[in-house]
Amino acid sequence: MTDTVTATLPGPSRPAGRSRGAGPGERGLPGWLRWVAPIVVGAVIVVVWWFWVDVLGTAPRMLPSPFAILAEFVKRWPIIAQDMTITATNALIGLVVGSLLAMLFAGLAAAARPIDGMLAPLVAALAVIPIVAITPILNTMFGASSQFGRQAVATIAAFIPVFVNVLRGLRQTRPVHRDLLRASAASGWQTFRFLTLPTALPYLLTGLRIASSLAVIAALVAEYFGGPADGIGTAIATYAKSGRAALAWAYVLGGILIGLVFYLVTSLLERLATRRSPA
Amino acid sequence: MAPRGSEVRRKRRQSELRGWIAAGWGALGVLAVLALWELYKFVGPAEGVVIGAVQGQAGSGVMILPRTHDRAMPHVWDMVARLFAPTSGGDTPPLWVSVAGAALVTLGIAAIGWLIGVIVGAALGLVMQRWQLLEWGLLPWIVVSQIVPLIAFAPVVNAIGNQIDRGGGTWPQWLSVAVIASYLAFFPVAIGMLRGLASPDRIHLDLMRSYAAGYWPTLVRLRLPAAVPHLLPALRLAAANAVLGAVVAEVSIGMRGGIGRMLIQLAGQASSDPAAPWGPTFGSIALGLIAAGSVALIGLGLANYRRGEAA
Amino acid sequence: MTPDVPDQSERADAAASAAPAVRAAGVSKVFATKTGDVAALSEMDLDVAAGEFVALIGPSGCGKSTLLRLIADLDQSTTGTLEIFGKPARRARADQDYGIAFQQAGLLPWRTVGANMALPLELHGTGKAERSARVSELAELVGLAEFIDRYPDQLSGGMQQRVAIARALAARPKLLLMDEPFGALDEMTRERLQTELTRIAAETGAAVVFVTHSIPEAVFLADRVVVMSPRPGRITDVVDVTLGERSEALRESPEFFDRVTAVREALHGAPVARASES
Amino acid sequence: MTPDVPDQSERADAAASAAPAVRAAGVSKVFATKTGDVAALSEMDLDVAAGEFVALIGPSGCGKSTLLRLIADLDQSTTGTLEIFGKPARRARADQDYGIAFQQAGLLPWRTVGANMALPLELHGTGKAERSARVSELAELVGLAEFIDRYPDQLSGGMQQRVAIARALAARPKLLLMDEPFGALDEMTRERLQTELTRIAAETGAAVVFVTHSIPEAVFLADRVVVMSPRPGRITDVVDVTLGERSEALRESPEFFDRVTAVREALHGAPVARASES
Amino acid sequence: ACSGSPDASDTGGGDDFEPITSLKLQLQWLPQAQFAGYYVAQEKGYFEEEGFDDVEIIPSGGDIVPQDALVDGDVDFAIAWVPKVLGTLEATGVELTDIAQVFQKSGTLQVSWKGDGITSVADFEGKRIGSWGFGNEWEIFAAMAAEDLDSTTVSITTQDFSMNALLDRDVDAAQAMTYNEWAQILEVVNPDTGQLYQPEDFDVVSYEDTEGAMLQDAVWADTERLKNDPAYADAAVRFLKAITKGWVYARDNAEESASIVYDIASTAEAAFPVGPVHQQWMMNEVNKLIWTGADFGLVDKAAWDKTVKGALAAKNQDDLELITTEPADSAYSNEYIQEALDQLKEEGVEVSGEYTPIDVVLTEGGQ
Ligand SMILES: Nc1ncnc2c1ncn2[C@@H]1O[C@H](COP(=O)(O)OP(=O)(O)OP(=O)(O)O)[C@@H](O)[C@H]1O
Ligand SMILES: Nc1ncnc2c1ncn2[C@@H]1O[C@H](COP(=O)(O)OP(=O)(O)OP(=O)(O)O)[C@@H](O)[C@H]1O
Ligand SMILES: Cc1ncc(C[n+]2csc(CCO)c2C)c(N)n1
Ligand SMILES: [Mg+2]
Ligand SMILES: [Mg+2]
Repeated sequence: MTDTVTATLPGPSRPAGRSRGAGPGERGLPGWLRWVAPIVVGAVIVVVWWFWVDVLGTAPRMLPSPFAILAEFVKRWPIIAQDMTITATNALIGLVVGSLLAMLFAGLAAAARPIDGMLAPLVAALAVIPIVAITPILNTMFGASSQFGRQAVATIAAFIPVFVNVLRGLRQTRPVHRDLLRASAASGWQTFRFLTLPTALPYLLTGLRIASSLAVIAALVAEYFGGPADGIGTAIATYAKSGRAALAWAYVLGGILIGLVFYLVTSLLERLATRRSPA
Repeated sequence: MAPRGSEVRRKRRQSELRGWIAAGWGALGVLAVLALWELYKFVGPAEGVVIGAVQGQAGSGVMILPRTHDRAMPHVWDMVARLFAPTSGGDTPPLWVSVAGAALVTLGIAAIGWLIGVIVGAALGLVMQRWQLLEWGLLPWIVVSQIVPLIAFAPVVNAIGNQIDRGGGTWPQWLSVAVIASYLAFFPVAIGMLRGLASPDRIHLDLMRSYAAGYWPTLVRLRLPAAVPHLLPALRLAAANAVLGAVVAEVSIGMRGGIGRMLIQLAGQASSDPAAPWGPTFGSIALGLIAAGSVALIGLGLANYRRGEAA
Repeated sequence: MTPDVPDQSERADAAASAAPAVRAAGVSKVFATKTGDVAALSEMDLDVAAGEFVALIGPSGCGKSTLLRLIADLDQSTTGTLEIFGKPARRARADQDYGIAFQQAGLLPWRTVGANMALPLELHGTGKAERSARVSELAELVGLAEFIDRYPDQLSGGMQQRVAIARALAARPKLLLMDEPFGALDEMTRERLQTELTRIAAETGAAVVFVTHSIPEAVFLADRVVVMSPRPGRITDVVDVTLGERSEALRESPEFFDRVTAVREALHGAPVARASES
Repeated sequence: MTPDVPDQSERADAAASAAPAVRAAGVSKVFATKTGDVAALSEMDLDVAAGEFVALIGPSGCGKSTLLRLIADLDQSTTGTLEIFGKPARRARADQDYGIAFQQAGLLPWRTVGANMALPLELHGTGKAERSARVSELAELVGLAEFIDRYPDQLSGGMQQRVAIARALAARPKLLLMDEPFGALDEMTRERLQTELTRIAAETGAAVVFVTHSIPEAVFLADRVVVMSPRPGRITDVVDVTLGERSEALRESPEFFDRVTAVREALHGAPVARASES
Repeated sequence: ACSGSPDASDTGGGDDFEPITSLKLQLQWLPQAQFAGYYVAQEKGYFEEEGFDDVEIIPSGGDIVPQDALVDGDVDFAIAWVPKVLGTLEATGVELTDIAQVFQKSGTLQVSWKGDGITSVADFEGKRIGSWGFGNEWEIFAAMAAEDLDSTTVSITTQDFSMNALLDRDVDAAQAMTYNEWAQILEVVNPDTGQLYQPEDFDVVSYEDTEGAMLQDAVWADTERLKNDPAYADAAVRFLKAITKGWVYARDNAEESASIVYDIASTAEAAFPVGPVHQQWMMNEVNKLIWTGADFGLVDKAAWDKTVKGALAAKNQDDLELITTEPADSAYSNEYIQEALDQLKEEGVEVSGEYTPIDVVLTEGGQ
């Protein structure tokens, strides 16, 4: 169960599978298509969406036209930005704390099999707790008027992929490297610093990348189930339920933007770190 | 060569033993958490520890240690005892029976959601691997799709379902839940399929080409088998995601009968009956573990396709 | 793809036994890469007679693998014509005129030894009964009869390599293409497989194009050793070996060392600009 | 760990130059595995004099690597005593008396060529200035002066192997342990590195224990070729080479072929039961 | 043509339309005694008596908004709070009509600990106030706006489904419905006394006593359909007749009605409600909100105007308003309920009156 999260996106050690996997006749695609293709697909999505909502008019009312959303987003930017700050902060705190905890526990698990064995079912369980269930519990334990519950939910969400990946990364040191350090009479700490840590780094960053958008989603969804009446999630719920679909979706857009920023930043870090990972 | 039969048997016994040891440590881990819970509940302050609180300002300060009173942290034995008390007073069935029933309902829906997710995800993975242009065009949006909060569009799916239902088609509410669950489930499958199909070594692709094997024979005999090690974890993650998605969807669109609905229903009595909400909470965790675990069983049947993994 | 002899397959087939196994005329290959064009092969001419055993040797990066891949139609040449038994390479591939083996055995880990050997037959619709008969035959040939139901990870490197050779032979090709198939083996195993390969080649009467880095290996195996220059690959020398029957004793004979020295000198005579980089 | 000479390091250090580089007496190694014990080495006796170049050759699995790992204190022997310059192996490791290079270069991919070479020095607290001076020296020695700031993935296999050798030399060990360091290279590169290695060994005056599968390589490099039997490893023969100065011409000389033949025969004299399996 | 003309529904079978026999009613929350009248009508066969052979009562919870379900045509009638619907009407431009105002009074309380000094809306300033959000917060803002209080000084905490936020003092004053959350607090054991908390332990601000009071549970219908579809208008009257009978029965048989709802809700499908005693309390309190002496279900113009005024004045934490213009006249109509009441009176049903509260002794957990 625990290794599943890593499947979400390519692990660090694998070189891009594409160049080798390309089917015949697919090799010669010009590079600019890499950028143009997603833009075209995005445009198609928007046009279909717009056509469905504004032209056919058969879309459900809670799905407004993309242009209405955009207009609302621009118009209400000041309050959206305010709520984005709150949710983004919660997600960031969750991401940082969750990752630190995950690194700590993964370190312990890597150091001692028994700890690994003891943590395995707990991590597996943590990975399948619905936010609906955990948020009220955390709010009661830590106070419903602080952002703590949301931050804790984001922490849990971020913890899982980072833990799984770091634990895996800590186990990836290659025998030849371990022998090398031992032959150089390196101390335990030196081995950790010179070998174990750098080996695990790309895995950590893969975990971070997966964790980043999960933390945002978790922080946002947690707002649905209690806590201070602020943030993206609260606003989405409030306005979706009062018939202001466009405003609600403008907030959704805000949430997507936070998630994208988190994802892109961590992807960039990951790319930097995987450049020199062991082949 | 040593007699193979005994070797195999010994190996099996060994792995069984290792399984038991792992299970033992796991049980110890769970027990440790329960013990810690009770220990902290015993020594910790009822109102928790707050730093930086401003007098007379509710909710100020940062709580660094949680509250330990019974509403925040019920005793483990109270939670267990509550499972055997009537769900809702009177002669309603014991809580655990209701939880199990609700969990089964959700499991069934999640299974359908998983299936939809697997089909859609596998299809996306296939076409993205086949045509690079599609990968470039679709993959970023597939990633973005997962950043859209489920609860934002769950009502949209529900409304579309109702539209269809009214328009003469049949669209039961659980189908909306399944579709929403599949939204979380398809993602790992699409990615796993894409990576998996692209994972064969160059040498194997060359080999198939040297046999003048076209796309389909190559797919069936090489790419799909080679994708198995990528697909299995993806399918397991998809199962866990399908359950999480189904629970949230049930809550969001107000479907009755499942564990999601039970979660919010019993959360309503968290003040006066604090042990009650833990029943469906444990139920939903068990549900996720069962879902992921049963998919892991598929892996046993495909053991031959994972021979490459060890190497 | 060669432009000439486009679709005269019947005639070509009839002429196959007469035609050379491989005829490369003025074959060049240029790879377009991000950092510019790489000329891998330049104006290669090579004929391999039916049943002949030719070894290709040359410094790393000189285009040996490239040439083999062109023959196998795994890549297209930039210029020149390439004929396999008188047909275009593409057609030869479709007709399964050749079998190929690479440096790594490249077995499919999820298939048993037998199923791996049978793969080419399976892909071409050979019936089940016929397949299993052929597999027994092949397994016998490479000395793995007891291992048919094992999986590749239960075999040693040498055994895996033998499975790969059996697989290359499965469709009874008249041409075997081998790209450093023994590169990953230890010397002793390697020598054994070399002896086996000469036996098999003789038995089946197939022509062989064999890429290697090892001079003794080339000399031991081949009727002719083709020595190539560094990039862009060109043939600089052809050493005729003609040592008669391959036996263990041969490896210690003075004629053997003579040929080894001849190939060494042919190799070093070529400018070693490229090798100094690797 | 050897039980005798437990803590007489000062005396041992003083005697180091006099003591043989390696002295193995009655060394055995049994691996306890899930499926039973595996005797990898049995009652090995071997002396390597200071400055001597010894090649170890033998069929796969005969315990060559195991012996090297015992010498390097990467594993503990089951019985027997092992002394490096008169000290226990463990102490020799702590004192960095040897440098080691493996079949794979084993460079740390996140470190530049220079940083990889400097790793042993860094681990033992050598100052920055001294480190960089030594790195320049080493890079010069292995012909990679221009590549100090590159990363391993930007180097060819041969260049990486040279970095690994430089790293093994970094702490100026009097003993070099090399486990098939050229196994993955092509023949031409391999020959070049062989020539370089003999030069470097001569320049630094280090003793070398060199594991290889290639008979010509063993003969070309070593003063003595130690031939081992299949598992459990035992020394079956020692071929003295003493061919004088290593040059390219040597490789084509009759004496060279003589020694090659001698080693071949010594190897094949050993029962080949194990090899037939691989 | 007849635009809900009273005569059309006389016999349940006019000449120019086929009478509707199957209906869907959307509730705004989980099955509980708050909706007793509808369940009683179903249980006692009142719907059949009015010519419906299939009435489906659909509970809500989660993100399903009753007025949206009604607009989308998923259901025929919906129970929803007036201010929430007014917001939707203005935001989306659709038309819905309040055809029966079931609850005549607001049941919302703001509960605080005795001694904290929050005894009136004026005391909210600078405090942390709990609300469920999602439209339940408008009475707070309306009440404050009416007293010219600065609502931006109030920080709102979204309450979850329990009352823990108050019990743990995470909020200074928590929102509670007289019939539900208020009872939940009183079903909790006070650790200091070992007894249940008592009403004296708390200060309670009842919005009914403030200018912020807004109309709550009402039956909403599709305005367009009422106008253009005589069958629908006819069904509306018959439907109102049935539920009036249901509520009348609940008034006269509170305990039995509570247990009817409890039994219906106590199935796995409906997902269990809070225990039987809690339902009795709820039944009792809900009856108090319905039976104010006036006829059942008539929209009181004054109360309506007060609601509209509050909705116009209130601004939320994002400084957005609920509505900016008066709702259309079609937003409520007494025409249908009046017709239903008239017919019922003819049939001898007592459709007005006071409610005599029963005695409910709360137990721990309401079980
Ligand atoms: N797909 C490719 N794209 C670009 N350059 C290539 C490609 N394949 C081969 N080359 C280049 O063509 C040249 C010849 O490569 P080839 O693999 O044929 O050499 P080789 O003789 O087989 O070398 P080795 O002995 O190392 O296997 C090399 O310089 C190589 O870098
Ligand atoms: N850690 C280990 N556990 C169990 N058996 C081992 C271990 N290491 C080596 N062996 C066994 O000991 C024997 C000697 O191994 P070793 O690696 O020393 O052989 P080698 O001579 O280096 O072979 P090669 O030429 O293939 O490298 C082999 O049979 C091997 O299977
Ligand atoms: C998500 C959510 N919405 C509303 C309520 C509060 N609530 C429960 S019953 C009731 C009366 C109206 O039906 C109200 C307002 C809640 N606790 N959670
Ligand atoms: Mg090659
Ligand atoms: Mg070895």
